[in-house]
Amino acid sequence: MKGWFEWAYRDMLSFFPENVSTFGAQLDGLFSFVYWISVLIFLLTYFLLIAFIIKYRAQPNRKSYHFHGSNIVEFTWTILPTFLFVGIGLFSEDAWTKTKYQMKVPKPDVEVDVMAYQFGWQIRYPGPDGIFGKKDRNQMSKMNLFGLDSNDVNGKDDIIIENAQLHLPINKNVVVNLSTADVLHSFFLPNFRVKQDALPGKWIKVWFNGTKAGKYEIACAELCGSNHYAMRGEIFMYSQQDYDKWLDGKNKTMLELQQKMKAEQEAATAATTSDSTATTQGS
Amino acid sequence: MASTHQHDDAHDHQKDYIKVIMWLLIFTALTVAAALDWIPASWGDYGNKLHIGIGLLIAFAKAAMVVYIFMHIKFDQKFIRLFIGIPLFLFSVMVFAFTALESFY
Amino acid sequence: MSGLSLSHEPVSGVAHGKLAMWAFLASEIMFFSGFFGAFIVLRNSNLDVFSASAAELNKWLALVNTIVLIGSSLTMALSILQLQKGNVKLFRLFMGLTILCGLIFLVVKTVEYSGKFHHVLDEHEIMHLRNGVPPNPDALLPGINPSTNVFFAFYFLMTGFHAIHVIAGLIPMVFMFVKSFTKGGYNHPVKVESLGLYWHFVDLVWIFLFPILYLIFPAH
Amino acid sequence: MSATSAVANNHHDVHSHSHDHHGHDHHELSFIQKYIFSTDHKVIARQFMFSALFFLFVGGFFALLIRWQLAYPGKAIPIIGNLLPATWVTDGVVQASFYTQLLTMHGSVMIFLVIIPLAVGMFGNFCIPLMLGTDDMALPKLNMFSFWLMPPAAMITMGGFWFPDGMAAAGWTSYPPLAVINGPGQTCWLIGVFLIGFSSIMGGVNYITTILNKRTPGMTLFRMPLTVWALFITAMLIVLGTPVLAAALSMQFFDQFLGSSFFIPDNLVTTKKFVGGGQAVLFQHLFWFYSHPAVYIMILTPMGIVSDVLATFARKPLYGYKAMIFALMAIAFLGFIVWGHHMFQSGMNPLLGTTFMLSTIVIAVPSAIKIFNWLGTIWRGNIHFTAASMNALAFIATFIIGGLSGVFMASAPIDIYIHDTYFIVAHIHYVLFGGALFGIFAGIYYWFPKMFGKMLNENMGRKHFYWSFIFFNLTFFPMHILGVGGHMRRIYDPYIYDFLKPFQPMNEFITIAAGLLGFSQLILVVNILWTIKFGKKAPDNPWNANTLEWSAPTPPPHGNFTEDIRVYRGPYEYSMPGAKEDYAPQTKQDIPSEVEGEIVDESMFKAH
Repeated sequence: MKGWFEWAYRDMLSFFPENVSTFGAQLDGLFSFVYWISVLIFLLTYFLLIAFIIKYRAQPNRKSYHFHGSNIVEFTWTILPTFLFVGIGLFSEDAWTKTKYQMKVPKPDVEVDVMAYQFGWQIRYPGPDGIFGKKDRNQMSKMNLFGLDSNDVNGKDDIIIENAQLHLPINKNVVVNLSTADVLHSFFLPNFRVKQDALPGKWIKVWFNGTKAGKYEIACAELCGSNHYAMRGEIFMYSQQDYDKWLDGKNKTMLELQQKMKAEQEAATAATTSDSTATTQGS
Repeated sequence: MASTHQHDDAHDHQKDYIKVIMWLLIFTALTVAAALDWIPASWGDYGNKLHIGIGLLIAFAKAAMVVYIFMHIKFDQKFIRLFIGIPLFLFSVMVFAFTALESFY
Repeated sequence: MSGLSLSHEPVSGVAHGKLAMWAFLASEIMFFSGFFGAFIVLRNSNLDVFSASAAELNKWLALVNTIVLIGSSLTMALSILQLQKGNVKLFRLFMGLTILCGLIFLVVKTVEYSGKFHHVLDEHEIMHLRNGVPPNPDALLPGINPSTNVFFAFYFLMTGFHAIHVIAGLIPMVFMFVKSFTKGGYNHPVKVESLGLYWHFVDLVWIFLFPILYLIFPAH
Repeated sequence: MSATSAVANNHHDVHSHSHDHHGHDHHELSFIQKYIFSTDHKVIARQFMFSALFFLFVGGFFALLIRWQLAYPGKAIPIIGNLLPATWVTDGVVQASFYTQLLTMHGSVMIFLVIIPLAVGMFGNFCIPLMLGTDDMALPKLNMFSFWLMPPAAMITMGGFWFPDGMAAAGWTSYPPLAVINGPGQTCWLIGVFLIGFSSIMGGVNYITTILNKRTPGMTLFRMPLTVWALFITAMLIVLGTPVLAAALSMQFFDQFLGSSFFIPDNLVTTKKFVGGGQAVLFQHLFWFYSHPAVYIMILTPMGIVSDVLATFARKPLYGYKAMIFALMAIAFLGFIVWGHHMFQSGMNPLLGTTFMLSTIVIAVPSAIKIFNWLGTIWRGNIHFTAASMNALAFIATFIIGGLSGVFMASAPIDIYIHDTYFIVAHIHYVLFGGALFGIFAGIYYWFPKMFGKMLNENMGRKHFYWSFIFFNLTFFPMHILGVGGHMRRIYDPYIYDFLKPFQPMNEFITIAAGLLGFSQLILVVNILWTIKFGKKAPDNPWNANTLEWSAPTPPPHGNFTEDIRVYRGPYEYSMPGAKEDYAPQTKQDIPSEVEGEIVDESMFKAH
């Protein structure tokens, strides 16, 4: 009960989650711009509506004014909203181009791949060598959602994070290559004012630039099945040093893992070669 | 009631129909002939485009004849043309937007 | 009719049935527009598969069907003309021919379809038609079927809906044809005219299906 | 006389027509022919009304289950919780899979089985022949089929009920690939909606033919009431838009049932295997090519109704009659080229985003024109408050809010954030519930006396209005705020997200308001049933309105009119100066003037 009316005296714009991206302020500004225009139109029309309802309520001796309307008036209230609304459209254009046009995506400081699936997100970093391995759609499977090409050495050290935790530095242009392995999902970062549907078979570039360190949330905004609601991910924004520290740690583990695997593999190959030589001799 | 005038020039219609069917058959022959392997492979993509162009052009010509004569658009009230015109317009809008869908990725 | 005349003569000068048919045809144009629009989009993104698949189709059977359908359009138009003149015998003749053409069309279509269903893809075809993906063993239909690739999906979708339209047109035709043998005869020129419009439209759709499915892909 | 137009109804000499199989002679008809498989447009209108009101409660029930889950996730549904089948609920708590079915069916039922049948089926059937002064639709049998396709279609739409996987669960938009990999419930949904679409098209074809062909002498196109104009334009939208949906549904049916890949790209990691080569966005394009015009299919008729109701109760000519018609046409035309604004975030070419943003934002203009004209209509009027006129005024009030919130999502960059949030939910409910449904209520209160021959209880009508209006706003206005807070649509449990946790009390508030909103609709049902049984008999023209239906007897018999009618003027000639009465029925040639012998200037009557 207590929480119910808390919102009643709060300005609607104050409900936005905290904005932590560079273009977020522009989008919020656009929202509040349209919001105040709407409030203005709302007040005007409601004032007229209520005033007319009160003033012209039925009275026994009054006769309505027999009037069919005037072309000049019609013309005026066609032209004025046209200018207003087209103005809003043109005014919005800049933010749209900036955020969504693929050719205007800035040069990435950090680039990650995000693959959505039922029901979660996988995130891929290029690993110690800093190069993403090639992707091959034909190799996609439940175990290999990204479809990493098994023949590409650059892909061997790619770091894949399966618990939907995205770690990124602040004040850097981040480009997320977004796709999905199965149905449609929508990559929604409320605090960054980012939303983009992931399309199967297509890689879409999503970019943002975070301004504040902290932990934020990733949500899915497109119905994708019964557990749609549970596609919660987390995004950790670090300062550059902290990010480097995190990344180094990850890369180091990856290298160790690779060395271990290499060693194991060598041992295995050694074993098989000795085996095969043995069989050759036997035959 | 619907067609008092049509009784009068029924003979003309019959003539029209025969003419149209001849043209339809000729165009059918043409479009099949055009689909044979006569464009040199060296024309590459242009050859393909030419191919499609001819095919669709003939199809539209045939369709126009059917609509005009068989479906009596030529003889009926003018407003009936809207029943074909508006859908065609919407179709072109659709195709325009759909093809733009591809041009980007 | 004595008394009221509330059931007015058509204000627009076009009989109710015919006008309604035109409105319905506008709707039909949009229906096939959806298919054609999708066809254009997916053709552009799957050009190789479309070329390879179109080569599998039998364009000569389709040519026969084209001629049959065009012919049926003529006989339909003539039968309308005859009924308007009041010549029931010739109406019956031409209507019978139209039905015959419609049936021939369906028979040829059946031959074509069953040829597809009996066609088992070999290695080479799997490579070219399905990009190397093995055919789906769970497919509802055998042989070449809508799940073979996008082209065949369109082929079965468009020709299938066209065939349904042919069947839907044949039913009232047979009714009229049979009715014309009864004592009262058949004398509803507007109904026949409306049905004629529909039949020409069916022909029209085929006129477009024939080139885009069978012809305009290079054979090599 | 053409065969199809041979609906010869002679009201006076009843027995001479009993062999005419086209006629529907009410004295000779059995009960089934008269009330069930009737070709009489008025009976069909009533059938549409009752079936749609029934489904209104089905859809409303789904909505309340959704609301309960959002307000109290993990708590058992009170009273009915344990009665529901175990595939739906566990220990009285809605399951996540059932939740997606609920939201899908809520949307589908409300749109396809409630609003469209009410706005188009019911009012189209009832108003068009009566307002044009004719006896019935141009093709009465087709009309009957268009209704009788609905019940089986409705059952098939919800047919997934009988399958273990449950009903369709991909949202009312049914986006592939999710919809394609779903179970048989989705297949049923596709077939059902296809049939509903077919029924709509048959209705639309009939309306177009009737309006073009069956206007009584003197009824020119620009003397038709706005309701008929709106229905005319709606019919065109149906005829041109619905088939595209049908095409999209057929293609999805192929994907679903025959394993084709129209909308499935290569190498999808799912249990169902596809060859691929399709495009998922293609379906969205085809779908919204219909479904955006569908929004106008749902709202245009209520707009027309509101215009008629306001003019009648303000006793004043409609302000800018022709401007209103052109605005309707503009909305319909623009409606066909704005569909992309549903897809700004879908991954389609952002260049198209710019184009669609501009066309979408322009569509606000004709809507604004309509609002201003309604305000102009009540300006210097003499507004009588009845349940009908209050609902019409409420329509304007809510449509203003719904229209303004539409501008937010029309602007593509703003839509980035609010897309697929509760802001959208708030918007569509302001337009479709606050807009369409209040307009429909206005129409029901306005025409009920003519439909059933009884006056609805005004007191109950007002109570229904007040409660609906208050709880409607309490339910849906806070959803704007939820949307601004980032609350996604269609989520089963919002509170696993930290940023949505604070919104739990608001969701609770909305749920309680929604429950009360649902219960206030019972007043309408009680009112209708009570009136049919005990209501006061209605006079022929209870509101002193001008349009033709009020010149017919109440309730209109078969064939509608007892005498030949002619139309002499436009539909909105109220309060003419010099005239004795403040209304001038379209059928009356001479209007008695106040002063004996004064000649009323004929040019005054002509709608400008």
